[in-house]
Amino acid sequence: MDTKTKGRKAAAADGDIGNETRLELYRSQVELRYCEKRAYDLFLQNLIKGTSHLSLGQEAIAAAFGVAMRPDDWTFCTYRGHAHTLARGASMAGVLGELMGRECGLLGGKGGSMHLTDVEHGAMGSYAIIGAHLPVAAGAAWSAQYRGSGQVAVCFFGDGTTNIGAFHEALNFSAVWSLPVVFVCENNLYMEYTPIHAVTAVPHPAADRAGAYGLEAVIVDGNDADETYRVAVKYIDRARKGGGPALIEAKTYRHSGHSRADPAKYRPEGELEKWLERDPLVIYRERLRGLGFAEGTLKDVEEAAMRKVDEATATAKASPPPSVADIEKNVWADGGAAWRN
Amino acid sequence: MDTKTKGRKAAAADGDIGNETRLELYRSQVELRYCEKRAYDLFLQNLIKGTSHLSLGQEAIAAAFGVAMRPDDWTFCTYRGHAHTLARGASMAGVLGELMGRECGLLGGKGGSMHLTDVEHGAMGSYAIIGAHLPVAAGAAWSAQYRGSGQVAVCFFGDGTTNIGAFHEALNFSAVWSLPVVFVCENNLYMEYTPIHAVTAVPHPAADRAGAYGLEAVIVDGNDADETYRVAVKYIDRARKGGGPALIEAKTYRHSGHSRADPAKYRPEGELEKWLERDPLVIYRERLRGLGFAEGTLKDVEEAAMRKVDEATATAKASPPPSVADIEKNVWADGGAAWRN
Amino acid sequence: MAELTYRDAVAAGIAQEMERDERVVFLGEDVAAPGGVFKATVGLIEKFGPKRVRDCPISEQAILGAAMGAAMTGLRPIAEIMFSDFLAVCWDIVANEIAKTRYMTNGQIRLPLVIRTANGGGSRFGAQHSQSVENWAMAVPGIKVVAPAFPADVKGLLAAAVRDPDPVLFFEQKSLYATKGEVPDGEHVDQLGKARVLRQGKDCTIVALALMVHRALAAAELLEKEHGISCTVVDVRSLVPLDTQTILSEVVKTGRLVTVEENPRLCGWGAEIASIVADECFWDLDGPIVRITTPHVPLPSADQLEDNTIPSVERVVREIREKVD
Amino acid sequence: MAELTYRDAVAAGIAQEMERDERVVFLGEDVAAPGGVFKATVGLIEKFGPKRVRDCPISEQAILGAAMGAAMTGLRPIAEIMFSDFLAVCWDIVANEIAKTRYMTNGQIRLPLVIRTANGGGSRFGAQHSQSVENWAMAVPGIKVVAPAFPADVKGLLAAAVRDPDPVLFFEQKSLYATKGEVPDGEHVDQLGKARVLRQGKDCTIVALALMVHRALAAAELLEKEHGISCTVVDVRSLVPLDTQTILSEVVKTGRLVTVEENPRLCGWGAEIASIVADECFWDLDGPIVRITTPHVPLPSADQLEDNTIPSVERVVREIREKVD
Ligand SMILES: Cc1ncc(C[n+]2csc(CCOP(=O)(O)OP(=O)(O)O)c2C)c(N)n1
Ligand SMILES: Cc1ncc(C[n+]2csc(CCOP(=O)(O)OP(=O)(O)O)c2C)c(N)n1
Ligand SMILES: [Mg+2]
Ligand SMILES: [Mg+2]
Repeated sequence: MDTKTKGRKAAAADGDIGNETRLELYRSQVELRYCEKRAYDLFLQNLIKGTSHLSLGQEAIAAAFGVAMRPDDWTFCTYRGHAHTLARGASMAGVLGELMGRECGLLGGKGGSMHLTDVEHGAMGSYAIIGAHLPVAAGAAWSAQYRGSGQVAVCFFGDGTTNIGAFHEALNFSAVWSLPVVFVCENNLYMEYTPIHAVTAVPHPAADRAGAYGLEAVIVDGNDADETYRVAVKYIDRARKGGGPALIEAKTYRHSGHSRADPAKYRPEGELEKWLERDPLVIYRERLRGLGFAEGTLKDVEEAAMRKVDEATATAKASPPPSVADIEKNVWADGGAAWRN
Repeated sequence: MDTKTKGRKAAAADGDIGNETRLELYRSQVELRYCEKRAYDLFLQNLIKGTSHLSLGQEAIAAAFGVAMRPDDWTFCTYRGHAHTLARGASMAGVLGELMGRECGLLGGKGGSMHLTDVEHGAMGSYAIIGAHLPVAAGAAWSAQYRGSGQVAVCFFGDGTTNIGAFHEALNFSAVWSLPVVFVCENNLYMEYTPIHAVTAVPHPAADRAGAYGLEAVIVDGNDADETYRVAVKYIDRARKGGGPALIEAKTYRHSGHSRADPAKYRPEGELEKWLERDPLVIYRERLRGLGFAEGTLKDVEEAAMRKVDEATATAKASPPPSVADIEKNVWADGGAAWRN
Repeated sequence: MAELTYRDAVAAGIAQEMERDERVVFLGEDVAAPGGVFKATVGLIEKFGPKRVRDCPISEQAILGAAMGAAMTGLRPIAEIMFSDFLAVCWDIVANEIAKTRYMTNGQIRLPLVIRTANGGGSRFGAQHSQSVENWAMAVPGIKVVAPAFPADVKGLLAAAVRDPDPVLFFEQKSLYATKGEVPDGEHVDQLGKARVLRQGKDCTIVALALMVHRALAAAELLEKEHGISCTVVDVRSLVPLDTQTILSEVVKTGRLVTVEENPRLCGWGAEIASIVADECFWDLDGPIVRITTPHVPLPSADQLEDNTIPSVERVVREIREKVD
Repeated sequence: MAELTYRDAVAAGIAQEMERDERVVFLGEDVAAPGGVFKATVGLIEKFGPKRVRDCPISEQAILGAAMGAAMTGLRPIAEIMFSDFLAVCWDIVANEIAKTRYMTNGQIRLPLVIRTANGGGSRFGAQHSQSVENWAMAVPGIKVVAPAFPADVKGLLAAAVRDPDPVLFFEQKSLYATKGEVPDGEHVDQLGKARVLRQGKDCTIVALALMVHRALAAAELLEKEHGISCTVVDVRSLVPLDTQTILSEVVKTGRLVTVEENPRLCGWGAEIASIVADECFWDLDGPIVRITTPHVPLPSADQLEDNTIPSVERVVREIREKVD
């Protein structure tokens, strides 16, 4: 199923999602999960240096939006952006290669895990300073509006991000200009190690702020790919038609720590276990089985995903480190880094 | 009436405001008005260089809070801060002297019209970068809370300020820490020359955002000193007792342009005239007359205010320019500016 | 050649580029209907309409973020930050996002955008509305930095900045807005990264920027006439890229370097140039390198204080007489 | 003398000051219950309780604004900005408010506060989590700037910063957190504004800061042993106030200056020192001033790239061998 079709399907998915889309949602979630798990293994083997922020447990959101978006729509995401970047169709070897600091990395090793970008697939960057990419997404949406291209910008961020100034500025700006941008807050209950409720004046950090920008409050179960997909289609479509921005709060949970260094000991006992019961992949697999999808069909998807991850891993491992000569490349559009003549 | 009494009166003013307080409110408004007008005349005489932002038409708010606050409470305000600073009891010669760049200026000529400060009277600074002082006011409130001093920080700003990031951060921060700070948005319908509705997603730029911080929406007629005074007393008192922050939107209008350079041609025809009918001083004078205040009493207030302004003007005019040696003073607490040994 | 003010040259430069390229859009606070607080963009809304010339809320992060997002998706925005001091409220978007994104994405994202801003002192506005912060920008890899001194350069360098494929921070000195100068008729596009030698001398090379260029020129005249000291004056014009060729070759000719900077002393652009000269022209120098800067203090507001803080013509004359002979 | 890590010296310094002064409070993101993302503040919440050690929302402007408001009303806050790169999101509070308020109010407001932040590269975090931005701070009048290289200095200078009546920006190099060193037992308070000569040589004076001090020392050792070049190494420790006396007198002794800076080249603190030396020690210099810096690029992430971008021991050795003899 090529991405063009995806877009058209999505727009039509007001009622029943349809089995083809369902399988696509499952495939995407499985790929994101397997790839993140592989990233974790590669850490343990010390093949990934630096930091890394996994989305284990949050895959349904990236998958749902990935399937719902038109190929020429734009994604803006955070340092926790492996899933969102992959969900747009970025090369898995490019992602793993970047995490490993290899030449084949999406960014040639220059950016690292926090800055995954694949412009060709509409993944317009991962931003590691909290809040910064919200206004940038608004700007892309402005460009779509200006050119009448019908493109939509989708911007992912966490619950903790709702307390920084740039969030406020971007939301007001987008609302006033009626920009085609969908802001998606993935509320996983924590900023880094601090529970979001301890630092936020309202229970729903995004939804309870929507009214401040004249927007409706939208809350969705971010562990349910179908529900999230429906919401994604609805608000992307609305934005595309000139209906302006949306602010969606997707409730979810990260299974691992904030980043590589974090054992997540701050979680109350039983919390993880409770959420593991609501693992989006488990839920979705059961649902598909209930809807009559054959065990073999799902197994095929899973095996294909695993092969893809294995191949990507092999490619990335085989790739050399980037050349030292690259250091002074690509500061400027002329390809160089010269600041003097 | 000394400032100590003021404080106690204010706290008790839940029901009737009382004639003494009313007269105080009138006196304050008249002084603020006359002083601002004098500042304008001094411009025209080219005795004030640089810029200046008058609060003509907005005096009721500064006066109401000035009367309602305890002497040890703190005021934080903007470049449009002459009235707020005077309303705390700062020397008028100090204010006019600062505008004129004289030695007797509150800041010895270092700050200028946009940075009036009088720590002795709790006027903790005028800030000229939009939004910056909201978190600072929160910090003062934190210090009061920490020390259990019962002090309250009052922070004034304009409608346009509600769209900048620092507004959002300060409001959330203050709400989460339940700080004794009262944020007062003076909605005078314009940022500089742009109508606030053209750049804001909601009709009430402050009140419609209160919910985003778990606060109640409070709107008050900022041209009515009594109404504003009642609201001031209520929320200052609540903050003092540990009830946390408030966000108040006071509706008002500036009679002159944004700053010295602005002829305010962007106003729709008739708008100024409509608001002049609601001039806070005219309203208040009529009300006092209706309540039985003698014409002579009010005249006395007015004449005393004019004398005060005249004396302050004379003092400021007689003051020399600051000494050039001051340039390298007071960067550091040791009184100097040395960055090397 | 028409005579234009520095202020009008801004609008002329923007208009020239908006006319030739639909992708050029302009946004900022009070820039459209009001024509800008310095009246530097008067007439643009009438000419290009509210779709291309847009007033914004007081949201500098949103303004520059929007410019960035638009630039990466095919537009060529010009964003105004009213006073350069306000760059501090959106410094993350400038220094961490706009400047770094091309490099971090290994060239995938390009950001052809211009940030215009009113820089510098002289208007008695006080320390939060008068700073010279071109050195803040120069310190950040990934953004070009331009600061014109004359109306012709305003128009020509602004046009060049708009056509440049990289982000450019364009500093307009606010005390210069009312000054006048000849500007070439018709399309005028200059080149980034070229300094200009305004005057040749034998004793000393004065390197200056923006408002300080005017003071350096006046000082050089006085030094020549009244004290027999003959100075070269170089207008740097562009800090990034920096025309080290011109600067170094002019220093070599006179054997002395004096920088005249409006910024507070520490880490000013003059320090950078001094360090380059002290390395690469060491053997050509006949005496110490002198930096004339604002003392390292926030800028005071009162006229008497402000005038004695920013380097004046008299101070330049005095310091050169004392230190260069 | 106990051996402490650079990381533990942070907590020790804060604890020492919190114990002796009730007015000292500490706030930041993930600093209290979690003990900081670099684990540099572990144990403080247990010792001083949640009233004095506070976790904040992701609101850097609010954090520093709160510190400022608290400082002007009698507290002595220590605020953490997790990574120095994030200073960009609250740069207005640092550069326009905290740094300028004392001066603008002619001394009415004093701001005894400390901003601690993890600075610098070496952790493969990429360009938005690895910058060395002490030169950003140095460029702003009104704020003191400290950057220790050793655990003892971390504790002693942090204590001095807390007791200082002026605002201090305290840069901790994040690659040094795990390093160990002797720290004096009992109360330890150092003095701001004093450089330290770590090694005396005859041929060349190397001036370095933070992580680069360690590399300069290692390079000096190699240069001495393997190439017969004898170097003085000065640890600047404090950029504002700057101990020019020590620096100038050490440069005079060797006749050569080499700065080793982790920051990208343009407008680094080394440029400032170079410009001072090129003015005040001109006649004492025996050869060009050399600056060794990170090339003027955002910092790349991959280990191979990062290691070859930040000045290494080998590069310091190589450049000194080539340029100083
Ligand atoms: C301006 C800024 N402040 C702090 C950080 C450090 N930081 C990185 S991730 C993070 C927590 C973000 O929480 P949230 O938005 O909920 O996203 P999540 O990590 O849960 O996906 C913090 C504080 C940062 N990157 N940028
Ligand atoms: C960060 C920042 N952006 C822009 C400005 C320029 N500016 C000064 S006053 C002002 C309008 C403020 O409007 P509002 O908050 O409504 O206050 P008012 O002037 O109406 O009292 C603007 C945009 C500034 N000082 N700071
Ligand atoms: Mg989160
Ligand atoms: Mg207003």
